[in-house]
Amino acid sequence: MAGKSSSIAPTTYSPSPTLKVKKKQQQQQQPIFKDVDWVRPDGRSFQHCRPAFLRTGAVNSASGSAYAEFGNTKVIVSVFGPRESKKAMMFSDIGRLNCNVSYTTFASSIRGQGSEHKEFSSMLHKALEGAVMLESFPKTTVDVFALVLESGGSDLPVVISCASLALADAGIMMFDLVTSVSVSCLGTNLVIDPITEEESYQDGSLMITSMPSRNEVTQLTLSGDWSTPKIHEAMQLCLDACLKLGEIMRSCLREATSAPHE
Amino acid sequence: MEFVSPEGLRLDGRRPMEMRQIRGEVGAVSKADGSAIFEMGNTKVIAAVYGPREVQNRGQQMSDQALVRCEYSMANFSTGDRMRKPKGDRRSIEISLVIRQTMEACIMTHLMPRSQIDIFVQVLQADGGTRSACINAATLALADAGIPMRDLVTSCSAGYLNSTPLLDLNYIEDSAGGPDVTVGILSKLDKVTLLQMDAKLPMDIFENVMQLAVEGCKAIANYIREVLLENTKQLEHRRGI
Amino acid sequence: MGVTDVSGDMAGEMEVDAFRRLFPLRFYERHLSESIRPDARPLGKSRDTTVALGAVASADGSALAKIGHTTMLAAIKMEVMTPTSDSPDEGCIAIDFHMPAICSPLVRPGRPAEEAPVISKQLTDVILSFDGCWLFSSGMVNMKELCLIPGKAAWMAYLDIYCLDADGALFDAALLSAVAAFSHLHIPAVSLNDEGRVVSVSEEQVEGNSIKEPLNKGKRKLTLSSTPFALTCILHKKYILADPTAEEESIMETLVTVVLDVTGRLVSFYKPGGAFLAYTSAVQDCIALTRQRVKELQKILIDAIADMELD
Amino acid sequence: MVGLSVGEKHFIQGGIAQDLRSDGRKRLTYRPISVETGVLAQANGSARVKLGGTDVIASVKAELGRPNHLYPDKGKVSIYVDCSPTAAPMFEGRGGEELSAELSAALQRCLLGGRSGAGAGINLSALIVVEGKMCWDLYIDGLVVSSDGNLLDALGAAIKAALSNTGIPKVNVAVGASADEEPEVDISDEEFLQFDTSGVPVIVTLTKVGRHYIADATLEEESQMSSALSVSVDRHGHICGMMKRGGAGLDPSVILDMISVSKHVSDQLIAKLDSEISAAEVDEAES
Repeated sequence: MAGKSSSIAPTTYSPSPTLKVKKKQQQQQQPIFKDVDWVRPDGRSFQHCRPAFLRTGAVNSASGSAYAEFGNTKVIVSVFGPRESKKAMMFSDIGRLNCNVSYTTFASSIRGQGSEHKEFSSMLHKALEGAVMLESFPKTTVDVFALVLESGGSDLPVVISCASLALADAGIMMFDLVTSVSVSCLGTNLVIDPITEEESYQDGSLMITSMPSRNEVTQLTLSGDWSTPKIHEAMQLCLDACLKLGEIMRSCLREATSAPHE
Repeated sequence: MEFVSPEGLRLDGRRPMEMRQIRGEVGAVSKADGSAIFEMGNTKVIAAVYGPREVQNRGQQMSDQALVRCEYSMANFSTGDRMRKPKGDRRSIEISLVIRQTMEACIMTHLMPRSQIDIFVQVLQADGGTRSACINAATLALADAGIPMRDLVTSCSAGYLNSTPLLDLNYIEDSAGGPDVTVGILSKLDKVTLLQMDAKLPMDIFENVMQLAVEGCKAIANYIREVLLENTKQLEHRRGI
Repeated sequence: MGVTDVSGDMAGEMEVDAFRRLFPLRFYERHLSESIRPDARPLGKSRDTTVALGAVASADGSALAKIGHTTMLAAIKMEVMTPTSDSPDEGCIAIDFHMPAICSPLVRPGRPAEEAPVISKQLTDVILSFDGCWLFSSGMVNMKELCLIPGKAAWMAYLDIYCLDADGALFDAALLSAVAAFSHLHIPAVSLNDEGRVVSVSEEQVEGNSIKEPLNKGKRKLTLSSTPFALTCILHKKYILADPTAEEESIMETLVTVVLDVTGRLVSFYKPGGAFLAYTSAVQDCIALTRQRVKELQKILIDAIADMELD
Repeated sequence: MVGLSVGEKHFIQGGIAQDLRSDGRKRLTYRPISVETGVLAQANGSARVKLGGTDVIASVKAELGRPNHLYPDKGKVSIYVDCSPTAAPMFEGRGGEELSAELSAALQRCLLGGRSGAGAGINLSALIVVEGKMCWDLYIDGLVVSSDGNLLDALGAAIKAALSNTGIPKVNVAVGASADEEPEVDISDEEFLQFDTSGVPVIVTLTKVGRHYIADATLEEESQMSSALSVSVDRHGHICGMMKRGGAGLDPSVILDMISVSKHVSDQLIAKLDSEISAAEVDEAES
């Protein structure tokens, strides 16, 4: 029975709708996305982020942790440390930040697709590096591990925001909370906080990671074809959203501290 | 398959005893202590040498001689079919070892105790004889780095197909499955440091094939010496001597 | 808290927390002698347990199970495969247990935790058990129900269980989440397209009859026979501690895991090394504790299913 | 990686502040670029670009594949970069993987445009052979042979040169095949299609050292950076991709200023690169 249970996996496929159906859908959908007044699949307006649910202390065994749910995107981040570095590192008078992002096998609609995001770990590191006061934990490492439980679009921004919340929960000193928001460009429209479906049709995307109260951008990526005024507009949109998200995160932390400890 | 036509020409138009065009160039990587490009026909490799320098891993330090390390890697685009394979597969490890042992034999390691010499070879294009090309490139790079050597090591391969000994096999000839002898020699000392063969071959024919490969090595050694001399002349010229 | 034993005068002046860290075993033994555990539980009591079904929207069946702090997320994805030639009318279940780096300070990315493959194997054994000795406990799921077209197509159920927070009794929580995910499983409706591939059909398409009759009408739920539940106990001296936390597991060594199905039959008994088992009566006691626990868990699961159906 | 003394650091920073860098350049001047095309016989297109001490090779290989069902009228392009240990001993073994992944992701973002293919430097529709059935998959591989800073710009330039060097065999599709069957094709050995590479953007990285930013930083200068912004700009001044590197935060207004500066720099870089590429192609044709 061993062969049947797990050891040799036979080739399987997901019974997704036929190509023909897909094609039909696509022909229907793409023009809609380009229209001026199409409605987003989840009924939001273009400048509306998904409702965010944030909670700290999701994982008891970690020094700090946070759970974030933006629509269908669900993420847990645990922070461990400051603790001894895993690798034998040279002496350093500043601490090290070690980041890792992984996906569950069921995160996306097709099983096991989450492994495509190898660069997310280094992008998470870059986004947080500027905010964390590394000199406050010399010679040691703070590990930030993120697990995307479900991927529903804008995964990396959610991971980054959630990670900074987890760092705050762990009591790691930071200059400011790091918040991140992305914008998709679909035709002439700018759509904030896109879901997976919108991301797969996007013409361009902009992700900004900022420290809202310092008005500083720690990470920024942009792809697709953009004119300068459009970049202006998208950046402003993102920065405003970052500011608001920062407020939500702050109130989440405030609630966590005011709530009576178990 | 016919590898030698009745007119005595090989698939790429060479005579059986003819080597492919070789080209060597010193100083391909500006940041390295020594570097070289070596081409044998379509086979093209880059070698870079770092060192002698402080030993990175203290545990490997040797008090009486230098530590020689070598890593062989193939570029994704180096073969006809594009492939992405993880680094450190068995073949790479084996070739790294062969190159390391061959170069170790000629470097005067006892002159540089407690230090480390890194040799990195990168295959840009593979068309048979990468092993030999890597050794030749490494020799040039070591010489460029000014690392004391007993002699120049050069390498060349020879095979035996259609009852004809063939010098310097290309990829098609190499993959035909016939005997393939790779030889590395110290040309001035006339010593063989590397000899690899992986097929059956009668003793008398083997001697012929090996002799052919040794001749090839000697020709390459002459060429490498010329390249180095030319390089030295240019350096002299630049210094205005 | 008075400390009276030989650990010396030093211990007498120590803070409770420091004592707990320095002399964990004695800290526990002091508690145990009072028949109470540091988290205020009686010895035989399990931690609060909750089950939430349908936690993962993108999966065909999913569940989140919590026992105390230990949290497990299980999700099942159904894919189509060609059945093997020796069992053409059976589907297949692949079970994988993951311990991502977020769950515990002991796990680092890239280096899988030691326990993970062990628990994977145990889960596979229990859920798909075809053990010779237990002729009647032939698995929770009837593999024949996973067949679509004999010899041509069958379901491959990928069950992935992620440990989100590891605080002891991992196997119990993992099994609970797996069982819950199976009871939440809703097999997608599929039909055969012109190219002979199995494709999913949506409800509207079935209504509108635009596509052929679905292959698996009326076979969208699995019948679960004899669902298994587990309880892990620690045997320490004469004490039996049910449902240990991670701290307890690390301090006291002898662990016993008992798996019973709802009818009270023993499905599996697992004792990985540790100290010798002093009394057979201890085993009996463990089984008795498990029997109680199975009733609790069964109720929790039934409530969770009822809750979901209300929604 | 780069061990610099305090004095050397001050020298570099001071030079940048006074608009005279250690190698004599001004802040926004590039090092001399040399381009060599057709360096790999086995690839469909290849180029080697040297930017001062930085030396990279790019190769383009084309294979027939199936288009993505979301975009049946477009071919696929993927970019991978490898850092050879010859460039630096730290890339030995798996040491170069992190940087390779970062560079690959940055290049994909900068050159391939959005998910829908809008803003891509390469006209993806030109890669289609039979709509929905067959297309060319372009595999672009970059190799860092020697590293002296500013790898991203050099790789971008090498890919641009390699693409203009690329010839894709003409494919004749057998007519009469029904819609469901795999189309039968005949790949020509003689006729090759050239790409229009005028739309391929160049990447300009501005590195911020102190209060100023510099173009084309060397390894030493990069070790002193607080942050850097890589912008890919095409011939028409459109931004096709952008990413920030380095830890320190930047004020949004500074970012906008850096974007406009990089646009200005890109004009010169595109002109310089175009003339180098055409010179290299003439060289190749002659040899």
